[in-house]
Amino acid sequence: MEVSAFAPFASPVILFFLLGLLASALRSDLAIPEAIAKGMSLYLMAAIGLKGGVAVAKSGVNAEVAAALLAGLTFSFLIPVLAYAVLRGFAKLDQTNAGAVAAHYGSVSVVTFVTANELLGASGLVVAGFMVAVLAVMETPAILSGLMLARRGQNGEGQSRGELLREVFLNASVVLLLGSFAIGLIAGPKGYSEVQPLFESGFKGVLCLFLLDMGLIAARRLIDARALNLRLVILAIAFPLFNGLLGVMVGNLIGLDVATAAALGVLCASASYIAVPAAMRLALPQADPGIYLTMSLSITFPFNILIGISLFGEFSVWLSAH
Amino acid sequence: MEVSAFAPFASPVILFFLLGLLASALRSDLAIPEAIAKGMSLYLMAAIGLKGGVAVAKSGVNAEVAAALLAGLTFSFLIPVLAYAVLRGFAKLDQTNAGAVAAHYGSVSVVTFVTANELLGASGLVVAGFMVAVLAVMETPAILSGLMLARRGQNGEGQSRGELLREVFLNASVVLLLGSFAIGLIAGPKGYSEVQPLFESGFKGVLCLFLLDMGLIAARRLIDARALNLRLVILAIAFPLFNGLLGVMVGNLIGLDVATAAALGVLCASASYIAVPAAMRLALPQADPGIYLTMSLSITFPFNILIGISLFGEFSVWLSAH
Amino acid sequence: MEVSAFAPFASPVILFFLLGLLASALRSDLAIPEAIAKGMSLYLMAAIGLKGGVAVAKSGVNAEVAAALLAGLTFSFLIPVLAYAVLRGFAKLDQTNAGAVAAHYGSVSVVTFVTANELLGASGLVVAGFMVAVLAVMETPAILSGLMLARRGQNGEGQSRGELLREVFLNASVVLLLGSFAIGLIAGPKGYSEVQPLFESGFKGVLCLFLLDMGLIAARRLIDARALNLRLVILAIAFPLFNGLLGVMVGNLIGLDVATAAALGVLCASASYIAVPAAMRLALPQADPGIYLTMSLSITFPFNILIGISLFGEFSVWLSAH
Amino acid sequence: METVIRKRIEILVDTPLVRRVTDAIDRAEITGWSVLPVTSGSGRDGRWREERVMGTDKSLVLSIASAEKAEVLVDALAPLLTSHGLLLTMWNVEVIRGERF
Amino acid sequence: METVIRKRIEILVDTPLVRRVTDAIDRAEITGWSVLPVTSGSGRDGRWREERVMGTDKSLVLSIASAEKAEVLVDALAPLLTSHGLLLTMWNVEVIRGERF
Amino acid sequence: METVIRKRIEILVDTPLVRRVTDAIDRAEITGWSVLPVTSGSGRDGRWREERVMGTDKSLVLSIASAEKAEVLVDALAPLLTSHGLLLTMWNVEVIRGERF
Ligand SMILES: Nc1ncnc2c1ncn2[C@@H]1O[C@H](COP(=O)(O)O)[C@@H](O)[C@H]1O
Ligand SMILES: Nc1ncnc2c1ncn2[C@@H]1O[C@H](COP(=O)(O)O)[C@@H](O)[C@H]1O
Ligand SMILES: Nc1ncnc2c1ncn2[C@@H]1O[C@H](COP(=O)(O)O)[C@@H](O)[C@H]1O
Ligand code: NA
Ligand code: NA
Ligand code: NA
Repeated sequence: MEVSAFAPFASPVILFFLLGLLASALRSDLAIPEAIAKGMSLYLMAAIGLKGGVAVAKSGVNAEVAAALLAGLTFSFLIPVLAYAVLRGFAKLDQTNAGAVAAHYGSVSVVTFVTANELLGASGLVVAGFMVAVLAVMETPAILSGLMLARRGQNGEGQSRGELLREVFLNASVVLLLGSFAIGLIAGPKGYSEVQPLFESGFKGVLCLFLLDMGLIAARRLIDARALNLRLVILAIAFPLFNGLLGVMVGNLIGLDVATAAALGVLCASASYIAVPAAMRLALPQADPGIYLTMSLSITFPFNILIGISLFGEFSVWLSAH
Repeated sequence: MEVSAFAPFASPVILFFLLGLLASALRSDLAIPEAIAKGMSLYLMAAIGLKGGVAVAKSGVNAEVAAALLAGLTFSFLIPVLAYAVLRGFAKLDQTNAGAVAAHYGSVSVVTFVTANELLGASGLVVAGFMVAVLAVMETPAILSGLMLARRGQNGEGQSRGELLREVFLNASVVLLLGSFAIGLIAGPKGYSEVQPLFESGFKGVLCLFLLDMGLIAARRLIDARALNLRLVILAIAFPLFNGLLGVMVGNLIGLDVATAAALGVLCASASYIAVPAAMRLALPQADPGIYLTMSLSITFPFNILIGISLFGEFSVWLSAH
Repeated sequence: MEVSAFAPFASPVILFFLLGLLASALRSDLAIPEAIAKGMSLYLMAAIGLKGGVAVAKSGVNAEVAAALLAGLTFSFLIPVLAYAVLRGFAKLDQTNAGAVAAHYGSVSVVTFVTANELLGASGLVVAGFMVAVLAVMETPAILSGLMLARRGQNGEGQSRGELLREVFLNASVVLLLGSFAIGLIAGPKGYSEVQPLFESGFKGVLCLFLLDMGLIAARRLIDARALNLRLVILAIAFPLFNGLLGVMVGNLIGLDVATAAALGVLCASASYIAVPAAMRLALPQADPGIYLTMSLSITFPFNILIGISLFGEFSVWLSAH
Repeated sequence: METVIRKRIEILVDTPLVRRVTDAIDRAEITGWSVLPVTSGSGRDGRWREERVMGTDKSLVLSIASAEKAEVLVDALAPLLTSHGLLLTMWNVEVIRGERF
Repeated sequence: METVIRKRIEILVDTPLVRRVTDAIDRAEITGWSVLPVTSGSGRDGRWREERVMGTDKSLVLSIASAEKAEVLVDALAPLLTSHGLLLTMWNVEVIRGERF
Repeated sequence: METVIRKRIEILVDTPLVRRVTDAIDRAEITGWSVLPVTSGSGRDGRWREERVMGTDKSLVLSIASAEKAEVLVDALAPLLTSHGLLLTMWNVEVIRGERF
């Protein structure tokens, strides 16, 4: 396939995201009710989980799957360590905030992954279904890494550690992703066909409206931001760039196909803005959401949607051709 | 058809319900915004109403319909009387609580009916469209029965009786069910075809997400339950079993086809958890929702979804073959 | 085509609206969660915008488009002036309330337009895509007209004028309509096809449910109304009648096809009940929503849905034949 | 700016019962009321959460009134308070534009 | 634990106007505010309910401030209060961590 | 009707933390609590709005208790109040059916 096939800016998905950014920048009062936005995010997770499960029901499990899962786990644990060092050294963040930000970059963004699936798919690059499982396993290890870094040498609130672990491993998105993945696996293509009209036909349209909302929120947060400085902005672009390219390379090395390696890159590049912020509010309340949410949601997320995904796609194409 | 055709546990509809039960049992924070859940329940009622109306517009009305309506009405009035006696005698409930619980078992659960329609349909058993009307007429008589039993020998709040009747007969689900049934009747297959994409294609997927939520709520309520004892748990299973089998037999006797007799059984077996609890909060505030809601929602509802529907289906098949 | 082809009362869209009116009149507690209603209205706007943009991407822009836009703008500016005079002279409204009501009648109702599109389309009259742009440009000029009339000779709150203009021109529905129109234009038929299942197949069903809600709200408001008198009721029917017939004639004169001229009539006839009331709460808080909302929402809106649209359609057919 | 002292009354009530409470407020000739949503709660009857689907959720009715009218209201609501287990709290607040109440 | 006395100010306001009220709070140099949804209500202008679709619903803005800043706020809001018919109530509360306000 | 004086305690808290606050209320043996949604707000950490999607929204936990139990609760919540930046306000209210609390 040709590199020129990536034309994200003609896709309604991207255009709605831009509309959201623009509307917020102009301070329009356009807003999607939060219950609807929450509902759409649950729908997207159930749909992507189901689809992945059905794909694996068809393809079966093999060594490639294991390798991808292991790579994902490792990245989720280690990216925070790297990010932490840079955040401390280059951006001079204190230990708590550096740990919190690091956790976000090790974890993943479901919507970035979903958008990548669509954009890559539109260019003929079909991501393997098992990547949904990789997505799910990458969500939480980074939280643990980030917390350990943030609390090194400190006395944690002992009694709540168990509770925290439960909250982290049973958080809504992990349960819904893995749950619908399992349902897809069990129900298989035949069972899936019954619910396909809702979960597949409507998918791209819902993604448009959800990205409209994300655009609105991301730009609003950037406008209200007070806590960012130039170095943090640079890192919020450098992190996804570096992690993404690294992810594609590793994906290529462990034998993933072009699309799937690109998707691994996208997962590494993406930063969480759902599960991790909520966990940080609980476990690291002193950390400033004005830093971690603004970086992950208002800079890294748009960067990935508008530039990163295409870039990692092209890089993966290029890599597999060389 | 063969009995082995009932395979509810491979259906995404059932699997999502199980996922909800499991997530709640593990105390995950997965939750569907209540506005979305409410919206889905309205959608399901409008869709089932429309579909029933269109079916009757095609098939016309005959003596079978009248017999089914009459049977439904009778069951709704009489089941509470039977249930009341058992609740007083076996479970030693006081008059108020026994009346409140009895009202729930005489009335019906829309979602149980809808799920039965899907599960039976997937086994080739197509339920007659007019059963939606039976569903609607069975909702309210039980409320009146239950209240009369609960208040026997007491002085009711006279002035609010008229108001209560209005609230009961014009409650949201009756109005929406009968209203969309009428719309389906008037618009007919041609008018229906315009709105079919929303109300038919999306139906099963929405049912999945709604049952996910019902699973979450049912299990959570069971975990928090304090007021139940073993005898009440036994009755919450014995009632649907007995009423369901009775309903199938009567359906068979009055000449309903296999699927429709099974559906009548499901209606008899199902217990309300929407219209009736709200009416009880108004009319019998002393009754304990920890008893009536937990029985109907957390025990009877899962029993019917997971076991009852298939059982009544198989019984109806067996009965029609003998 | 024949006049008898207009049969709105067999369309589910209209029947659901009637159901809503009826349920409210009977004081049923049927209600759609406001987050869902808001979500549906955003969906309808995005869908109609996209569709219009794609249609223009196919048809291109020509003199007809410019003429229609100019006609729309002129109507939106001038209808309030006319309406104001009648409201002052005939209905004896004070300056403030007359200005507020006048603004509503100059502006437009998105849902009336959408319903007209469906009803006319069902009779084979396909409205040109660019009318979405006309719809969007007609929303706001009337607000400015109305405010000028209401404030003539008074000292406005100087500092908030700029803010008001921004709020008016960047209000949610204008931004969403024009934004998705632009997205439709850019993405074109190919990009649109990806999201068509959500935005086109589901459209009519969502419109049904939305009109159900509008019926509920319109009738409830009428029941609770205290501020209306007979003259205002007469005007709430005379305005759409006069403006609608005028709009059809002008549409015919400037060379619009039958369906598109009818749609222009519908736009002129319709009265805003979303953007304008919110603007009035801000800019003319002394004006009474019991007057302007009740007139536009509870009388003019049902009139247009149940009678006006068909009437303007037939008039346009008749006009083009003579 | 001048303020006057009024009673602020807040009543926690099952959503299906809101109408009866607001009717009582209207009958007490209080100028108005507002209703706020409640998401979840816990009491002697156990917990509840997101039960709007079942119609068993609760709302908070809030009303500002003069001390006399507040008393009239409380007396009017008394039977409902005990039979339906409503929770009523009341305290003094300073109000701007107090002549309305 | 030690508590201090602060003013709790609650303002019922049309949702499109919330921004103007919170801007006034910010200008009065009060540390913060929170907004709660309101579902329905009734006043001299009649009833309203679930009108978020029309943008004519209301919200409750709540802010904790010292007595002095509260007075500044009330004076700043005075014109809006009368022109737009806002409802402002205010009372004393005990606050933990009161040094923030 | 007779009323008694009780404490009304309102705690503004991140939604993911609500559980810890209500657990503390239960442990203080207070009879109950209710949770109200909050739409948006602003504080030292900047603004937030409609962030339920991100799970970073806030809720208002409200509880009625006797003065003694209120004190127990405040002491129990003290560490959480400072570490997690909760906002707690408390005032006296008249309560009907006060024997429950
Ligand atoms: N006495 C009151 N107590 C509580 N809320 C009120 C009161 N009066 C008015 N409201 C609220 O304020 C809104 C506007 O009131 P009004 O300006 O009188 O129409 C009403 O719709 C209610 O939501
Ligand atoms: N003075 C205040 N009055 C009311 N709410 C406040 C106040 N200060 C802070 N808040 C709320 O508490 C949240 C957190 O505040 P902070 O910890 O200062 O960032 C804010 O986002 C507001 O929702
Ligand atoms: N002490 C309390 N403080 C605040 N809310 C309460 C309290 N007690 C009960 N509630 C609320 O009132 C509802 C019914 O309480 P109960 O009648 O005790 O079951 C509970 O579910 C709570 O929402
Ligand atoms: Na990552
Ligand atoms: Na039953
Ligand atoms: Na108009």
